[in-house]
Amino acid sequence: MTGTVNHDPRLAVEIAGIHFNNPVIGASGTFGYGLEFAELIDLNRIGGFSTKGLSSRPLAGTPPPRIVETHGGMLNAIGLQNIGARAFVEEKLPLLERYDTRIIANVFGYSDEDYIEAITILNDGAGIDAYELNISCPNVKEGGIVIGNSPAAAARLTERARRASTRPLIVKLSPNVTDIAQLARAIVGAGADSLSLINTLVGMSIDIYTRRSRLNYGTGGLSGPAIRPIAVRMVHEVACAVDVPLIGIGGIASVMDALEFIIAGATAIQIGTANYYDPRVTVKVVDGLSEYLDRTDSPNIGSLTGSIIKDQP
Amino acid sequence: MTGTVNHDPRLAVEIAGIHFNNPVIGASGTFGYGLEFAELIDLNRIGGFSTKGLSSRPLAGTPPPRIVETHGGMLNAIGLQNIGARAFVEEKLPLLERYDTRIIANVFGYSDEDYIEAITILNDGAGIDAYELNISCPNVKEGGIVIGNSPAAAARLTERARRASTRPLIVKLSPNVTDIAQLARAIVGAGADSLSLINTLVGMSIDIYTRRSRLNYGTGGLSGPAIRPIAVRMVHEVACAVDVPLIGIGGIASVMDALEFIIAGATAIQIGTANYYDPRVTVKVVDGLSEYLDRTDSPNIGSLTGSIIKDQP
Amino acid sequence: MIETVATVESNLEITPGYRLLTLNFDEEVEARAGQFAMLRARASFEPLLRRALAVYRVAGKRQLSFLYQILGRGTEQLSFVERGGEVEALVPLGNSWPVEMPERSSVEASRRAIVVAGGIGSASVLMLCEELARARIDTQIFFGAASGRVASGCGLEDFRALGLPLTITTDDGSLGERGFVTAPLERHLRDEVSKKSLRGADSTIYACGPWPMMARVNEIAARFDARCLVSLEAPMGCGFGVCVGCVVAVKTDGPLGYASYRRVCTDGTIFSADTIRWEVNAMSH
Amino acid sequence: MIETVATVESNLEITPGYRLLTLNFDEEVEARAGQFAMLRARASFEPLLRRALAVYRVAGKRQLSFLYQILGRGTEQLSFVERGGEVEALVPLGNSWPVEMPERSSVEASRRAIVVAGGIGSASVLMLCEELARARIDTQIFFGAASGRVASGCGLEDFRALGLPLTITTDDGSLGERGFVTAPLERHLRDEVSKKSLRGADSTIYACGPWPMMARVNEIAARFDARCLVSLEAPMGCGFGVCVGCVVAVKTDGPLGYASYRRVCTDGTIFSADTIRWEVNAMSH
Ligand SMILES: Cc1cc2nc3c(=O)[nH]c(=O)nc-3n(C[C@H](O)[C@H](O)[C@H](O)COP(=O)(O)OP(=O)(O)OC[C@H]3O[C@@H](n4cnc5c(N)ncnc54)[C@H](O)[C@@H]3O)c2cc1C
Ligand SMILES: Cc1cc2nc3c(=O)[nH]c(=O)nc-3n(C[C@H](O)[C@H](O)[C@H](O)COP(=O)(O)OP(=O)(O)OC[C@H]3O[C@@H](n4cnc5c(N)ncnc54)[C@H](O)[C@@H]3O)c2cc1C
Ligand SMILES: Cc1cc2nc3c(=O)[nH]c(=O)nc-3n(C[C@H](O)[C@H](O)[C@H](O)COP(=O)(O)O)c2cc1C
Ligand SMILES: Cc1cc2nc3c(=O)[nH]c(=O)nc-3n(C[C@H](O)[C@H](O)[C@H](O)COP(=O)(O)O)c2cc1C
Ligand code: FES
Ligand code: FES
Repeated sequence: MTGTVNHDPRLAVEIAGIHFNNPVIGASGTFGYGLEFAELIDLNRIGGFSTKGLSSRPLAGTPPPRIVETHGGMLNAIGLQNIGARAFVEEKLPLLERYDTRIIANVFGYSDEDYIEAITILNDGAGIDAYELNISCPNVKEGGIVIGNSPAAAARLTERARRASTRPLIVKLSPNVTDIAQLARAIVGAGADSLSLINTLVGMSIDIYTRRSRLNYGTGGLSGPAIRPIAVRMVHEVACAVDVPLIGIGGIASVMDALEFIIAGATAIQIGTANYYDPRVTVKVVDGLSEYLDRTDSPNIGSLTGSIIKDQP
Repeated sequence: MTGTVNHDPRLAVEIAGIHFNNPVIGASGTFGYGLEFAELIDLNRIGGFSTKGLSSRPLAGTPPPRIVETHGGMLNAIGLQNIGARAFVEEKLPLLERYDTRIIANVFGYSDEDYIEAITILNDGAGIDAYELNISCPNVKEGGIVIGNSPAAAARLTERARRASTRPLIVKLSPNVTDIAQLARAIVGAGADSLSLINTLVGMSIDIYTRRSRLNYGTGGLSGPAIRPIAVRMVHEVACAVDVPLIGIGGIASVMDALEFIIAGATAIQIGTANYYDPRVTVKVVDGLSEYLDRTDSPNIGSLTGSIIKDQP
Repeated sequence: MIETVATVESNLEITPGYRLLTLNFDEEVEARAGQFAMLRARASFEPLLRRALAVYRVAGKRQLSFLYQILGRGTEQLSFVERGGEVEALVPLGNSWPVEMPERSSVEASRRAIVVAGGIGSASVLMLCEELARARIDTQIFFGAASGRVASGCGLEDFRALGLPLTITTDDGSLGERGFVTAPLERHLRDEVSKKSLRGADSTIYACGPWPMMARVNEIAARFDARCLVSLEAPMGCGFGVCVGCVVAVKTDGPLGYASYRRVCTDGTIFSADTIRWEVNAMSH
Repeated sequence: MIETVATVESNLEITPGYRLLTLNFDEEVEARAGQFAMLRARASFEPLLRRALAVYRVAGKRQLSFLYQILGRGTEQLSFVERGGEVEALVPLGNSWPVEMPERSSVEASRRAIVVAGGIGSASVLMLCEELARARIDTQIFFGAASGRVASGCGLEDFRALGLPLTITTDDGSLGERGFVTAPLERHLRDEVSKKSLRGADSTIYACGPWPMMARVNEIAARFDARCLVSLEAPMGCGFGVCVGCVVAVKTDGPLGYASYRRVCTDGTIFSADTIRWEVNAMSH
């Protein structure tokens, strides 16, 4: 399949030793298991994608309604419905084999053990390039605290996942914290090879006639262009705090948006919600990056990472 | 002036012993010193307004550019330009005397002492109904940490301000924290009469051609409809955590938006950014609230506060 | 499924608040009765998500029409697009209404179809009715709307033009029988079953409308042992199966597990009514 | 200042990317040369903030025209509004160009005006030129644009129709002199001063255009000791003085303090060029 795509070599990036043809990655939960997009785009043209969050066992998810649109974004409370790590390895991976694109298995659980179990299952899967730990789930064992909001709990989980994993480990940061740089340092200190950020911000929307939340679950995760300025700021903060490659996420819907993250310090970017309303956005951004390099006479995309000019402290 | 306005008695609310003709308040930094709106709306028709943040001494603010629009919102880094507490007392308050609307003096500083000094000056001012502490400024003395992001620092400041103040004290919460309920409990424990929330979320926007932040200051505060779901969620969380009346803020641009906050647990609401692009939005919301009470046969606005129905935990 | 920018042939107001949008595609589109599209006015920045609209009519290999009600931000933005304007489209999506040929071998009881349309749910069944008519299946249409004006907006004239037996109800009694469309449906089934000693099972009920209507149709169908198919609505993030936002709760044998929810967009929109857990409503309104 | 919903009389493309919007108001509006309005297409949800446009022409007590360039989201949304459509408007805003009568008592040196328009900055000075002409002030217009096409978009024909001396420059040389508009301005001042032994101080320069152009005009004016007024641009949150987002840095005697910044919308948009700290640019582009 590779033969059919002429990759722009200036767009290639490396994260934790993995080669990506370009820095454009489909975000977890918005790109299904990749195959859903095969009819819409040439999967060989994007850098990679992150799977829907995989747990050790299949999960039903929360009752509907699960999504509600807001200004510039949407709230979701999918409840992490997924086919389970085993089914992904057995049913999806074989079908993905023929694509030359990086596959990131997004992993989550409700306890450290859950995560380790899912990783252990996924270690068997051929063709997975890296793991991305979604640490924004409430930990049932610790009374519902969100692992990703506590540097100590996140570092502990990172360390255990690092040991269990046979593949590079990306940890995905929760933005619902006071100090994301501190969280990032703790997680990198615990052995993460890369960080991706941001996950969704916790939000709520109320139907003023029923006086109920518009989501069955109550709260949901806010995504889309509305959160982009927060995400860009956080990527910039984390880039100043740690030395591992970053994957920028949050409201990217165009090549200009993607470049904001790269200039702020990201090596690659993920596109989430925009895939829903512009299903070919990923390849449009890939093309747009090449054009930007032409227009600005930049040697390659890597030269832009963290290239922000600061006049002020 | 009161005689000319027929207030809907069902909209009256009380916060810390202060009577508001209705729960619609202009938010600090978006309503100037109130007088700027006198040509646009009848100031007697709104519940009140919160002044631009007042400091002990006049401040120049940051160099331009200071604002940039984002999807569903805007970033600002005004740097708290203001005429100073003394000038407000001497030049603005006398002009505001003739309006029957509540005046909340929004106060800030770069150290606890700064705040106390500003409050002491404002204590002399006739016609101020309450203070609103903006605790989202970096504390220069404590190495730039934001007071409002630390429950301990915020509680300490609240206690000192409480003692210095001759008027009811509203503390305005920063949303840039992991646990807003914990912050709220600490501040209420320290003596706050009411909480208002949320202030802006820290964000950033980069010009991909100059590779500089679009704001001279670097980062800015995100406001507008984009942040509403986050604000509604936080108001709901804080309403579950403390017993003082809450003032809901964040992206309110219509009566439906205002009602979301009230149903989530707010006694009153503040409208910020929407004043810029819809200068008469405050009075439109006042009218809309009366209509909603009619349509839903609700006895008064107070009956809606915190009336959210929860099926899920 | 094609993802393209379609050009507006026309966007006509039928009655206030109801419009017929006709789009020209640069490729051939094969849409079957009951399928839908995800649409968004191209030049608009808000709302972000495309909106699901049933294919109302196929006017040629490259032309489709959509009948829609202006409800909120998305449909309002669509209503502003004029002839020559552009609409982002993903189409065709979802499964389609199954139409079986009557069993001509059986002399006594030829199969019959009952189509129940509630409000703008009508948009999903016009092509179905045409197909049933073409297949010469004995078809009864029950058409309910809030008022006579809304009925027109929901395409009543197009349904009348089919020449099939048509029973109209309106909530306010301004046209046809006053009340819900489920009342004459129930009467009809009762009469049929008693008078002609037909079994309910000889009828297939096709229903599309508001959730409470469809839940009630399901109850009636169950009572008369009639086969019942419903086209469901749900808030849709993507329309092509990736967001898993549009699910409905379905009956499963085992405990609640992965199979407890199905996606309306790709597993439906058409489901056998008896598989749905009607008490778990997919819509928040 | 009125806050109202205006109705679109017309919204005509002058050249691609440039349009003339004419609005009808339900109240009388008194707008002076150099004032502006904050406008937003009514039915659009994005962008949120209104956009500042100079009043280009007053066509009657209740009718104003605006000449604008389609630059980003806001002006694009405006460009979609058609005749009969609605535009939210706050108008008139800001101060206005001061026009003094020539001192006829002085025989030797009557006061003269020089108007410098760069790009769409022209929109702010057409009414000024009309006023200067009406007041029979000796007026020279320097009109710069990127190209001949852009010059048309920026209203060149309207300026030509005034019958005042007009020097045109284009960046690409497709019309008039090639280069920046500041080159002939400088030449003119030099010639005037040398040939007629006039002092620069006898001239008032009125300038509106891109920031670098105005900074350069200020330098030239200073060199020839001419009075110079500029109409500034800044990203505007509100347009009526409350957001304090539109400030420019101004010179103050004391240390940097409260008086270091002034609001373009209410303290300006017209400032004496020598009071501006040009090195602190208000725009990020
Ligand atoms: C498969 C499918 C086919 C459809 N076909 C048609 C059709 O042919 N003609 C037609 O007029 N409508 C159809 N609908 C409904 C249409 O999608 C909604 O009316 C539209 O999404 C509302 O968007 P809005 O922006 O105008 O309203 P919003 O601002 O999104 O919402 C306004 C109100 O509508 C509710 N709403 C939101 N999403 C939906 C939804 N998907 N369905 C129903 N209500 C919703 C909201 O809760 C709110 O109360 C269909 C829906 C589905 C899922
Ligand atoms: C007092 C005043 C009067 C004006 N009069 C006119 C006029 O008569 N005709 C006309 O065409 N334009 C005029 N402008 C400029 C006009 O306001 C901007 O072109 C417009 O705001 C850009 O909005 P947008 O959404 O199209 O672009 P955006 O998407 O907001 O921005 C596109 C680009 O324009 C830049 N930009 C943003 N805001 C402004 C701004 N206020 N001024 C200049 N560039 C900006 C951005 O940095 C970006 O590079 C005036 C501006 C001011 C302040
Ligand atoms: C419907 C939906 C489901 C998601 N599911 C997951 C998930 O399973 N695991 C995960 O790490 N992130 C998940 N996310 C978060 C996205 O990967 C991404 O971090 C977030 O949406 C912000 O990016 P965006 O604004 O581009 O969407 C989900 C997002 C959405 C909208
Ligand atoms: C330009 C601007 C200036 C502001 N200045 C202040 C301020 O001085 N003090 C303060 O407490 N909040 C300030 N705020 C925050 C608002 O009062 C409000 O909390 C925030 O904007 C969220 O509400 P909104 O989305 O309705 O604007 C400012 C907001 C903006 C947009
Ligand atoms: S709408 Fe996204 S899965 Fe159905
Ligand atoms: S634009 Fe808001 S103060 Fe000038």
